[in-house]
Amino acid sequence: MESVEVRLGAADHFTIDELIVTCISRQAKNGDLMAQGIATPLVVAGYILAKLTHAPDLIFGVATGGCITNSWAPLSISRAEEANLEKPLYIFGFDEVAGTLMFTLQPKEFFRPAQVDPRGNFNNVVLGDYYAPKLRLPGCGGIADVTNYSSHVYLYVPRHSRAVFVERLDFVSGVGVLEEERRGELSILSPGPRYLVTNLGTFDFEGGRMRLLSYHPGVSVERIQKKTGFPLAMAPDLHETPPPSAEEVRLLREEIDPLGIRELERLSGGRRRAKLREIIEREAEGF
Amino acid sequence: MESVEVRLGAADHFTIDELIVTCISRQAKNGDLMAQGIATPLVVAGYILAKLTHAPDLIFGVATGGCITNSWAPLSISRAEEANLEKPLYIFGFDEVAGTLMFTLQPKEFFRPAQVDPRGNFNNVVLGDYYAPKLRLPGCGGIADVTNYSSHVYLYVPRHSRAVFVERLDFVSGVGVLEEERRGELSILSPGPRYLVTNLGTFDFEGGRMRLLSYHPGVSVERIQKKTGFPLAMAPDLHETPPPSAEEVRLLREEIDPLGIRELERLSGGRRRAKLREIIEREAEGF
Amino acid sequence: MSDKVVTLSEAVALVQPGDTIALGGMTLYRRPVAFVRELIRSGVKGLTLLALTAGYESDLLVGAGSVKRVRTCYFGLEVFGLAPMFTKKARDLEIVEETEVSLALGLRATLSGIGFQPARAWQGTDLLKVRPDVKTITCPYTGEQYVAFPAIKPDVAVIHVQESDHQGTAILKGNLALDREMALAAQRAIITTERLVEEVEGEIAIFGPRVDAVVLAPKGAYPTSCYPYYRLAGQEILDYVDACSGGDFEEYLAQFLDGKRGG
Amino acid sequence: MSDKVVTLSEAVALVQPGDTIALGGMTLYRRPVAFVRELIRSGVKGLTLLALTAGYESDLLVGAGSVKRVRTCYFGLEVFGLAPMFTKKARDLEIVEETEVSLALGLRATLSGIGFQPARAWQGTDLLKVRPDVKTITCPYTGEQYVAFPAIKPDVAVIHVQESDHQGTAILKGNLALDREMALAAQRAIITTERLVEEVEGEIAIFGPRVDAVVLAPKGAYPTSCYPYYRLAGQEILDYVDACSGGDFEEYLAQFLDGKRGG
Repeated sequence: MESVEVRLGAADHFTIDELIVTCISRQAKNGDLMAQGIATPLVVAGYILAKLTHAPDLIFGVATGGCITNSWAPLSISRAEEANLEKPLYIFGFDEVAGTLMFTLQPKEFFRPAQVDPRGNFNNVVLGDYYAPKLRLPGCGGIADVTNYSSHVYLYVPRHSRAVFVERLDFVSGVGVLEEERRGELSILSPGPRYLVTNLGTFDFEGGRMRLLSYHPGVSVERIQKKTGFPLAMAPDLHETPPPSAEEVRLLREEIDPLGIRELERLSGGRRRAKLREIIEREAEGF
Repeated sequence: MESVEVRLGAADHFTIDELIVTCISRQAKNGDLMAQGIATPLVVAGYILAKLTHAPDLIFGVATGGCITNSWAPLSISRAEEANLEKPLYIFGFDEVAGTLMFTLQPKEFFRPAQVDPRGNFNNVVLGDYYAPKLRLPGCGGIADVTNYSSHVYLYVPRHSRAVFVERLDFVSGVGVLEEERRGELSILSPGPRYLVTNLGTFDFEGGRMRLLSYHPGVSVERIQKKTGFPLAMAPDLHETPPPSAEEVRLLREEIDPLGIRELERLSGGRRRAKLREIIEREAEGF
Repeated sequence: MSDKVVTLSEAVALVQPGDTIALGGMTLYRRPVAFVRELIRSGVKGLTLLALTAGYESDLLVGAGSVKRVRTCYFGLEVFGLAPMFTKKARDLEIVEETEVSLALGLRATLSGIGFQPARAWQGTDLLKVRPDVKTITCPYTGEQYVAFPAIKPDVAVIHVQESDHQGTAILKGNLALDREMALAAQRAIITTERLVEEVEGEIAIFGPRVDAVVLAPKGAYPTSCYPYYRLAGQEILDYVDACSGGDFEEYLAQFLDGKRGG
Repeated sequence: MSDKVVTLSEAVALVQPGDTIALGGMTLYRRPVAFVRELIRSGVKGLTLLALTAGYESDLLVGAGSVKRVRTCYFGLEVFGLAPMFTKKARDLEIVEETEVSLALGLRATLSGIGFQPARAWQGTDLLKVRPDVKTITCPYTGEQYVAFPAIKPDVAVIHVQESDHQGTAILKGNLALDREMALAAQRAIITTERLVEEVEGEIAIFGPRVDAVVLAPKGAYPTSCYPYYRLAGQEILDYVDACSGGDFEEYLAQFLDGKRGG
């Protein structure tokens, strides 16, 4: 039903960023508490899109500023903190967040892993050998804290590749679907990640193996498998990902993210720095 | 030196309540954080007296209202909460107080025990057998939590008697000076209570035995010993307790406690209820 | 979102016989007195009463025979003296000895999703003797022995607040006590409120999504205080103490249940 | 009371070689940048850098060679990408892997006066493999295994605040991070402040009696933000990233130390 309705008003043109944002948005149910980590513009855009469409009572737990809020402002690099702190419902310290609130409130959160294995375990710490890394990553924040108990772990990967989806992680910092035989020895409550969206399709980890739920418009199943470093399971009702509606695309472009900050997550190196400079200059002009 | 100065301006007339308050006041040093439990008007009066005399920068951690404040108001039964909350420095929950703040800030606190043993252990839980008590007391609040580690435990006993000072407690809920031989088995950091003031004299627990430091004016050492259920040690410089100054008595009567709420702690039964009714009626008249 | 506003009696129906019921506020400050009146009327029995400090309303509950077990670190009327019915019935009650730490950390253990919280508390006292259910634990770093305070999970929490919206998102003005923790740790959370608003102003203390019922109860804490709306009504507390001293608890209770006393 | 206001260089003198130094704020928000400038100038080496999340100022410290060991759960520049000098020098640094829980509960253990705090965290990950110093503990009630996070005791904490009085009693506006805990857990606490006032307005976050030095440092967090006084200066962060990408860290550092950059 939902996909039919969406298709009736589907956008003629949308970017892959906009499709990812839409997929993120659709995972939020009205009244949910959604956690925002740092440097995740696609996620922030997705949450706001949900609030402006099907989930008006969405509440946000935000790291930038450190508060819970139900208000929003257009995506910004230099003004994110003040937007969050303008009308907070609750200002928290990380003692409280890490100590009790994350377990008690169990927010939904989208994490962006650097590597994912077939069971949905993931890595944000290091590429290569831990003690002599090819690339040291920033670290896992609170991922290793919550993914062992949370029922609301979601993943997104803006650049789907065999470097991300690997048979064996270099380091496990996020917990996937636990093997039955390990349940006895470990006090893990989480069922593993609920959902994964990439630039190629959407997935889950039902049965303990990454499974393709839908392929994005114009993307073949073969291409997705080829870009994944291990065999994928296929959902019985495998289908094309419903595109964003025209209204969703309009909201994103005109109201939620007029500066195009969401695009940063798919850029790297010089192109990313150039886009950053452009955004910052426009923000400095008071956009 | 101090006692000489005090004597020069000593009050001609003072009550025993006023002397106890003055003794409490003298234990506060400028800049100290002083904790106020519930139903302790003598202590509140003592802290305010210190602030108005030698310790202007005193800070109060108060249970009634649940905050830290450096302001004060005259003693009141119906208005204590609003006086504390009028200008709080910090509003705390008891999760924070009991979990971290009490250990970290180590406030000075005066407790009022129902029973005290020679080593300064004390009881606020029950008189008689625990499971078939002669009198069930309200309970120990946080006394059993902090007295095992705090270096700033102070005691006061408004009615010194052999029923209070007993060789053996009916129940230990406050920790005194630990026996050397128990140090190994228990993780106790506190040196035991620093000081005790009663309506007869002042004491410490130096060397692990209750010791008379000073006898109040008009009270003989013999009377104090007779009212104590075990032999007292005597301080080498045993002396008369310096009386309050005329200014201290004036502050108490005119500014700190014009309604005489401090007297309640030495009354019981019908006399206490009559005094309470008088105070409440005067408060209702807007005094 | 769903409107959770119900009547007092609908809210009381969330309490089952034998439940552990946590009452917010402290001793004589912001206690859910109106709720307690309706709770006694409902005739529910065998309750475990959980409170940071228990006062007037708890003494009425005990006197009315609703309570089987008490878990608090202080049960009394502060400057008004001992809680008369608790003192009288103490031998017949099951008293689970608690302190500020055991209550605060017991709730925190639940909020952290684990079975205990360690603390430097209780050692050197007789509390462990009368709480044989409470275990000690050895620190893997210092080798010291700490007390491992067990998780506390109330069935119901009842918090009287100054302002709530229709979903139970509420603020507290001063005097937080253990109310935020009780509301989050309980299976069912009930908010009684002085004012019902569309949107609360100020920092929230109670998360609406975790609340089951909201009751508009102006003066719902009286004769205990509800800062800054009204003060502790010392006269009424004193009348209660006097009634009990004269052996007239049952008469006071009847008047209380009729709304002629304490509300 | 004693006036604790000193110069930046007097405050920096409280840092000894080899100290564990905790920096307040988060990544690019309210970081003690002015203090870090003076710290690098002082030439002190062998520091253990402790931060909830480490950003611009931490990357400068690492690039300048002041840091031997890093304890944080995130070291990067958020939307600006990897922290260039941390990324470059990672193999030569001793990295003590931390998470939000291990940092928050490690500080809490110190504030509680005990050796550890238990949590449902890290299990199922490789973190325990690279932190063999971290022990597990069995819950005496549930039999479950939890991680026992060891106490963290910084030698020095440096917190940049919006307003402080002369004794270090200070407020924080939003974004509490782990600043209150760092200031209380550290042996020595240093406050750098946008404004020095006789008496702070609002709820205090830092207890003056526990503070050792107060430094007036307007724009002391720039180019990181100090809400609500100034925003994150993205241009400057980007210039830093560009400089490092072009191999010009040393030149940027020289300009930074001269006050021509980042302040």
